[in-house]
Amino acid sequence: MFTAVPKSTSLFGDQMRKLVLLGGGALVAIIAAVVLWRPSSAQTQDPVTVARTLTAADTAAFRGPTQPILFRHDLHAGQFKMQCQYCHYSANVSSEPGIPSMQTCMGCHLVIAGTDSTNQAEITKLRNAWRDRKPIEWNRIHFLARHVHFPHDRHIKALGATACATCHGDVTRMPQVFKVNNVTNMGFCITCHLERGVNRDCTACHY
Amino acid sequence: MATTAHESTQTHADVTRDVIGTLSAPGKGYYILLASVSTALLIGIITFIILLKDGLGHAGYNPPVMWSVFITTFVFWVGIGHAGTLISAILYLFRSPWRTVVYRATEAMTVFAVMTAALFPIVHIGRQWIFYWLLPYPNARFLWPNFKSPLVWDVFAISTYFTVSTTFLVFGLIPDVAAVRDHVTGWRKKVYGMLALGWKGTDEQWRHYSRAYLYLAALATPLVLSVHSVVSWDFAMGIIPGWHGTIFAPYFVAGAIYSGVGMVLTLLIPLRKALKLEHMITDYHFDNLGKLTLFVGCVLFYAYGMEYFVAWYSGNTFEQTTFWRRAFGPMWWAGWAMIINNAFVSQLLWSKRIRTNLTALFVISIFINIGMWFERYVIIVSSLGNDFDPWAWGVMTPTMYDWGILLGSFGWFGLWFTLFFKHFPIVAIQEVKEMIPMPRRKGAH
Amino acid sequence: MSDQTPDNKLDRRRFLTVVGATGAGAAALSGCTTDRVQKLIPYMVGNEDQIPGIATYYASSCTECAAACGLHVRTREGRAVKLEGNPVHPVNRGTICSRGQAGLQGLYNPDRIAGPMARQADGTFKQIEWTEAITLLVTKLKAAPGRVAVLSGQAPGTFDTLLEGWTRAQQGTLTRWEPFGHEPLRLASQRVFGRDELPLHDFAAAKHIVSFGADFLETWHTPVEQQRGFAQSHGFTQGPTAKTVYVSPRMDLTGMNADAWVRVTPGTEAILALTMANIILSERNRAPADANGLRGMLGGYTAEKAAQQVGVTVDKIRQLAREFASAQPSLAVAGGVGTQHREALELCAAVHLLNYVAGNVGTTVKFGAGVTRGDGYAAIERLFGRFDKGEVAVLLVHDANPLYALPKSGQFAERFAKVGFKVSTAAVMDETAMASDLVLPSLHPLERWDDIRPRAGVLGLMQPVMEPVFAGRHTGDVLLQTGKQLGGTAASVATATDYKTYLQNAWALEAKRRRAADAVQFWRDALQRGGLFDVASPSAPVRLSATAQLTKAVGATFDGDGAYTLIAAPTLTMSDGRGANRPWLLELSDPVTKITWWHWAEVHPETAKELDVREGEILELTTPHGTIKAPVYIYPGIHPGAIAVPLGWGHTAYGRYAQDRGANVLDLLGAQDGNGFLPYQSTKVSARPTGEYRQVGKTEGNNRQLGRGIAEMMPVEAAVKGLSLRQFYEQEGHAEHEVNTEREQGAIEGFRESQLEQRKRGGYAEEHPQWGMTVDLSRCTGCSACVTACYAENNLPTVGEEEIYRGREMTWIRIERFWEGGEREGEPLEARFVPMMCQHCDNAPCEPVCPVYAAYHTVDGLNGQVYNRCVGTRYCGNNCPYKVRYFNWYAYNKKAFPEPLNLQLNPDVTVRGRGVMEKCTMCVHRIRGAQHTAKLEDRALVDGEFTTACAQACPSGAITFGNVKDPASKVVAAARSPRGYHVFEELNVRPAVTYLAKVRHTEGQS
Amino acid sequence: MFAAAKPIPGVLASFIHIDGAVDAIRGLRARGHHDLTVYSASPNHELEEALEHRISPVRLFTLFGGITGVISGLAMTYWMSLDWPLLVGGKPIATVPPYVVFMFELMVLFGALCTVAGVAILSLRKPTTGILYDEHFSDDRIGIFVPCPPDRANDVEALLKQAGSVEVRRAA
Repeated sequence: MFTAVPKSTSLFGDQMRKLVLLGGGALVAIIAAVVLWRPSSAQTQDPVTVARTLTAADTAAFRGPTQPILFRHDLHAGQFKMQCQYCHYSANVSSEPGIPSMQTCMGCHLVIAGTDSTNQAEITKLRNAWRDRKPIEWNRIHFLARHVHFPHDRHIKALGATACATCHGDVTRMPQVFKVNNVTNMGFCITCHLERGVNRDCTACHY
Repeated sequence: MATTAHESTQTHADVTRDVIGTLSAPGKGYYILLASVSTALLIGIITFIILLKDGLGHAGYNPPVMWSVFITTFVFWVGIGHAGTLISAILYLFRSPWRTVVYRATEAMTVFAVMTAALFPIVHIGRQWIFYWLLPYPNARFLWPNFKSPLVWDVFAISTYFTVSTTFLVFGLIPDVAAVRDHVTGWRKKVYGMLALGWKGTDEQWRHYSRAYLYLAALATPLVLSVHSVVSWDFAMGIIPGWHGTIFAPYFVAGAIYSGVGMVLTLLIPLRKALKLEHMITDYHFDNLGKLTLFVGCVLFYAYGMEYFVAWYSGNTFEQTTFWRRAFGPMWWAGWAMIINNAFVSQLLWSKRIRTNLTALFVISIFINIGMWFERYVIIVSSLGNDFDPWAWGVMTPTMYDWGILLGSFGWFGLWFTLFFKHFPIVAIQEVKEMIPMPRRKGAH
Repeated sequence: MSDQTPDNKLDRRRFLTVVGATGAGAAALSGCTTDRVQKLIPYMVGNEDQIPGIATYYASSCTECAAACGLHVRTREGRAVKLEGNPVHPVNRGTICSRGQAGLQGLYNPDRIAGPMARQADGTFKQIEWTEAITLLVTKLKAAPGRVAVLSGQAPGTFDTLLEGWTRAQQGTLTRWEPFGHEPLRLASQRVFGRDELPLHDFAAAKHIVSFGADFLETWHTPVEQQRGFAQSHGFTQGPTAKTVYVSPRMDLTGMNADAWVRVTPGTEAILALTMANIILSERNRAPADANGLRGMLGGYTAEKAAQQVGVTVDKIRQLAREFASAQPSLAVAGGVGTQHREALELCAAVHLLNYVAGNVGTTVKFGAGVTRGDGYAAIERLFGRFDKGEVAVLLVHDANPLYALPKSGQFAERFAKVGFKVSTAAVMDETAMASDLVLPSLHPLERWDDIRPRAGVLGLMQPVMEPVFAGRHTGDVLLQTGKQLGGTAASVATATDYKTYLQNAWALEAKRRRAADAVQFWRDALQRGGLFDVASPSAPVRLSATAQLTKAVGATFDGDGAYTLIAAPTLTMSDGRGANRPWLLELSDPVTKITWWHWAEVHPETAKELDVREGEILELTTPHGTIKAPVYIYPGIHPGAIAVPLGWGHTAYGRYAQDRGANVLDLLGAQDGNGFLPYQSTKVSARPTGEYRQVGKTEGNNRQLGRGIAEMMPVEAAVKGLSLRQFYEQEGHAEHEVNTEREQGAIEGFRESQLEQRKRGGYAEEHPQWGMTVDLSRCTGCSACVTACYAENNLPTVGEEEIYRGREMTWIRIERFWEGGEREGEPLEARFVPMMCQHCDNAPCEPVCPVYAAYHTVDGLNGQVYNRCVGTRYCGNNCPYKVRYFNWYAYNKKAFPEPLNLQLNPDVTVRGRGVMEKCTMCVHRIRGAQHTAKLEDRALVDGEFTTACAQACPSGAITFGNVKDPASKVVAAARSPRGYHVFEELNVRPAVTYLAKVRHTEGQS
Repeated sequence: MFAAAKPIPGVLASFIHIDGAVDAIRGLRARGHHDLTVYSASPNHELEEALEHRISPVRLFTLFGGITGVISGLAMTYWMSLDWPLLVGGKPIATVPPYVVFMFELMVLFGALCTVAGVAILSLRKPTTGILYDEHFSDDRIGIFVPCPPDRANDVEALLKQAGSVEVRRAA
């Protein structure tokens, strides 16, 4: 009439050691995380540099969203050394950077038709758009939530005219612009503000 | 050790048999119960989904009344929990003999009540999907919660209370689950075997176990008092006349225990019948529960009186207006519902005949539940409705959505409790045995 | 109905070009979310005076009422986002009223029609091409030489000249008409002084003001200008203020701001005025010599006789007269629409005489500005008479809505129908447009070139501040084009190809007349200034004319035999009804009754007992001319023998907001010409309780202060002595409402000092400005311009009537209207206004209770509210003693701004989404904006270089905002006033807003 | 997962009467059998006395947990308040009184969890696997397991029987 107990996970038995070690380890890890954790601040990795002339096939290789027209920042800003503010005309006078009107593009491209087939193809797109009075709908790359107010002018004044790269990366080496820093992430802003010891008041940006 | 008639008549074997008997296959009634609580829960869930979709506007909020039924129900459920821990922990420390039979039920009630309450802060906030911002977790914004806010105190108090009371319940269950394991067969044996965590009741195990249980009780005791104090500070820390009271902590704790005991009676009286535990849970226990109710009832009576006295004595026009309107303003009916149900009804319990008459006791317990819900409703809504700036005064009337959520909360609580008492010993086997002396060869020593 | 409502989709492409390059434009639509504009659409051609992210201001003129205030239109990314006052404009001096600001919602009104609409055979409207429409009009005109009529809203200026010429070219008749034309005043001026014009009144100079039912703070004449003047004379600086008496059966907003309200029997004001004139003339003769000729005529008007007729004691009448005469100069005004009864002409004449004998004419009452306000009701009668005779084949209705603004009993709709071909230029399908055959939607004043000459010496310009939102066409252009096509004289009138050139030609002449060296430069300057403003407003000397003798008063007669007199009351929000399709004005609680979104019937408490009705019970009001229903509002400020119903409600068309909203009180009025004007107060009315109820959507909770010292008041004597409130109360003997004793205060301060150090962490350790505000209750009239300004500036959503029932309005700044007295018979009824907004407390109770720091204290002393951090626990809302925190119970931002209303949203301010708390930010975006500019220019902020929207709009200049740390700032100076106090001071929350107690003449009220 | 540990040789006896069990324990201990395992359905002070147990050290875990809780409560709140200083209601940025709540709550929380952990850890010292057990011990019987080599099993059995054991069984 004696019967044996079914074997079972034994809290009050020798299975315990593992559990204790696991549990303890986890606890320590969590505490460590809480105290030490910080999001890694922005690291700009080297964008691909490509030849000035290229064929349509190459474009697939570029990072970042494909634009209706392959506008090459690496040529305009890089090799031709055009100032950012030439096109982004209000970046240093307003909170909004401003994107160039079609007129601005045509200002040059009435005469400049491009050196190789690919470039010509792209420029033709532009000219057609201008002819048909159809503004080009660019794909947006950098977003800020609408409850954030980021005055470009203030930052350019504080960091200098070449400061664009701090957030947007080195576009002079980007054939097609892609997001280098996650500017949508408040941590990105705060890290910079902390490093420079500047205003961290909430209503500096949120109102 | 104070013993009473029924214990000597029973042997350890009887206890095991009776209690484990309650886990036998359920009848039709049980399934009806299960169905009804599930329906209530479903209604609650649907209501919540609508609120989540459109916003809280559907509920009857009427600024300046920005808290109403949801917070009321939250406080109500937190309060319910307290009787459980009081009976299982505090009375344990006081070695009160009559608790043993009822404490398991009350403790289960505590855990489920807190589980219910814990849902409400989420239901209540405007942007439910980011409720976790109240927790101090590392985030991309480098932001931490505001530890000066009573609401964050609440988060910690409630979660601690939930964790500890759950631990307490589970810990107490282990030996009983082991007993169940040893008296069932087939797959259930396997399952309970798992849950028993290899408990065998050896001397060594008992040695640590009973000590640990003592310390858990010792920790739970101040906790139970603190939790409702913290909840009361949700209001007392506000400057609203009718909230800003120094007596709020004890006042709320008393109220909590009062409502808790009320709920214990509401649950225990039918349960005793359904599970045929008449010879275990006897008049003796209800008599004592009745006395407890009477006691906290009187404390509450005093607190009510004090509130009005202080309002009058302070000479503060805001306080005075608030309390005048609480009794004679647009919400007079709620105000009086609270005072009559709580302060006056409990006075009936002076009579032993009523204390031992289960029907009467049951009816009273229902009154208490309603009364205590209204207490919170009155404190929250009527105080907010007419505070400092008369121009902004307003009266809110609850809508279907408020009631839907309230109903759902009962469904949620009921579902857990119903499942519990059919699958786990509702009476603490080992503690009851502890009180029954074991047979001896030579006569008693 | 629906088949007739034109489909008005906003042309997507235009919308884009309007929105321009950045997301900011569309920011409008989203709340505290991170959802994104996926596309960036560039301008085709850059607009040199529009830099994205920077506001461009255009000067223009307001056309919401005939006063024609000057505007500064703030535009962002090519869309108008706010209307502000033009600081150099002589009429409004940089301030603006609610109606003026709501003009923006006329521009973006979702019910505007997208093109010409022609009535089809089946009676429905069909949208047609502009060319088509114009040819149609031309053919009709060609067919009807000499049988053309034009009904035009009254807007003197170049357009009017063109219109006149054009009409003459068709041998047609031009009728200029404005519902609130104040014809009685003009006719009286003609009779008494022989001048066919409205006088201008100098409220600022007046030392004593008596208004005989002229609501000069609401709709009468030039409200904003008058309010500014009133604030100067009646607002407290040091000396005694101008005592103001309001004589009328109804206490409207103007009456509430008066020191005394004389409740007269309806229709008897004229008797009182003449009696006063008589007393003055007989007692002290400071009057011009020729006034003596009046003695005989005035002799009959003795105080004793008047007392019975008017229902005021003899002493009271004498006192009124003497006070009026003794203060020099004083000012009496009359001619409000509310008291426009059959004796209105006599009343205005009597008041002219009163002013004359008191020697005010020429000093506070000035003639010579040539303000006419149209041809009057008589002209309308004539015009419709011609319809009856079938003399009119083609009718052009421009900027007028006769079928709404004229009493139904006049059969105007039927008579209108007799005209063969009716053309309307309404931009929204209003009642008249609905009855027309062709609708040629004109452009909104903010979309077009135009000018307006409200009076001599003021010539306001309008210019298109943005691309037209809808494809309307300037009626000026329509006239020119039709003229060209018609040929003959019409062609000779059309001297330019388009109206802009026409306008510029006109201005070139103006330049020549003014001997401007360079016409182009002259034009540019004018455009920048907003027009031409001659500093001195002209004043021609006047003498009594013989006809003055004709003036006599016996009390106005009323139609019907109802128990009560019907008062059709003009309200600040609806005015003549053109405000009825502006959500801002509908949600703006009426300054008098605090009711929103619906009309009402004002009933005196006694009358309510008599009728046994409660608030909200629907009364059926019947006059010989018609019947309407209106919910009861019990109002102590009305004569027991009268019932007042507001004008401007009950449109049967005019867009989704206005249509079928309430009933039109004009349906109760007779159309009989009160010789030269429409008598608005002309019938008796019988009231029958229907037993049905309709909750009135009022924003008031409890309208008594319960001695809580929210709106404090000081008698003028005490104020002149420079007493502080506490001193005043001590002097009075009865204790001020409970505040902490000196000792307690000391303890509190001490504790605070001890804590201050521990606050200096992070940014709080640095030096920052501390923003503060003062509100002078002696200047605040409760006009609510600040409220609308806040709606416009901070993207406040309108929530609608049902939500108002639940007290969920989102007014960051609200005007609380508390009653004092008036409970016992004979006890004067006093109204006090308190603009209540976030007090930005230093010890803000709302802050510590927020679990996530969404409510916190900024380094510069603001009470910050971070929407995107808010989780919506609403504890802050509960814990705010001022109850100025507002919660988004639903996604109001989705409902409140149907396209294109969303274009009005201010991109500088986040639009709040569902489930977050919001409140007054003291226009933190303006503060930050100013700080940005200052930093960019490496300079410090200058006091007064910017201010909050409410302070900017306030016509009385009651609100002062600034840095309280700067001892030189205006706000500090204002806060030093002994009248200064904080609401709920005893709570020790240390508000940043200081109120200055109201100052009143308390002695000898009636 | 659960490797069946090989049974420990010894004798298992089952008692109905408490005093019998107590006598047996006393007797066995007198004979040098100290490594007994006594099963019972509920804790029983008579058995504990007979076995001369010392008070369980589990309270040390409770103490440790409590103290950790208090310290971490204060540390967390204080550090987090200063990490991003935000002023609310004119109160000091970081201040103890409101943080007492957290010190208390965490004390209770950690205290309770450590106590349970303590029981688990302490139980490791005397594994129960491989020792004979009987289901009646969770009902109304007291069990005594005496580990002993087969040669000594006989007199142990005798002793147990003599103490009144209703059943005796050997494990080998």
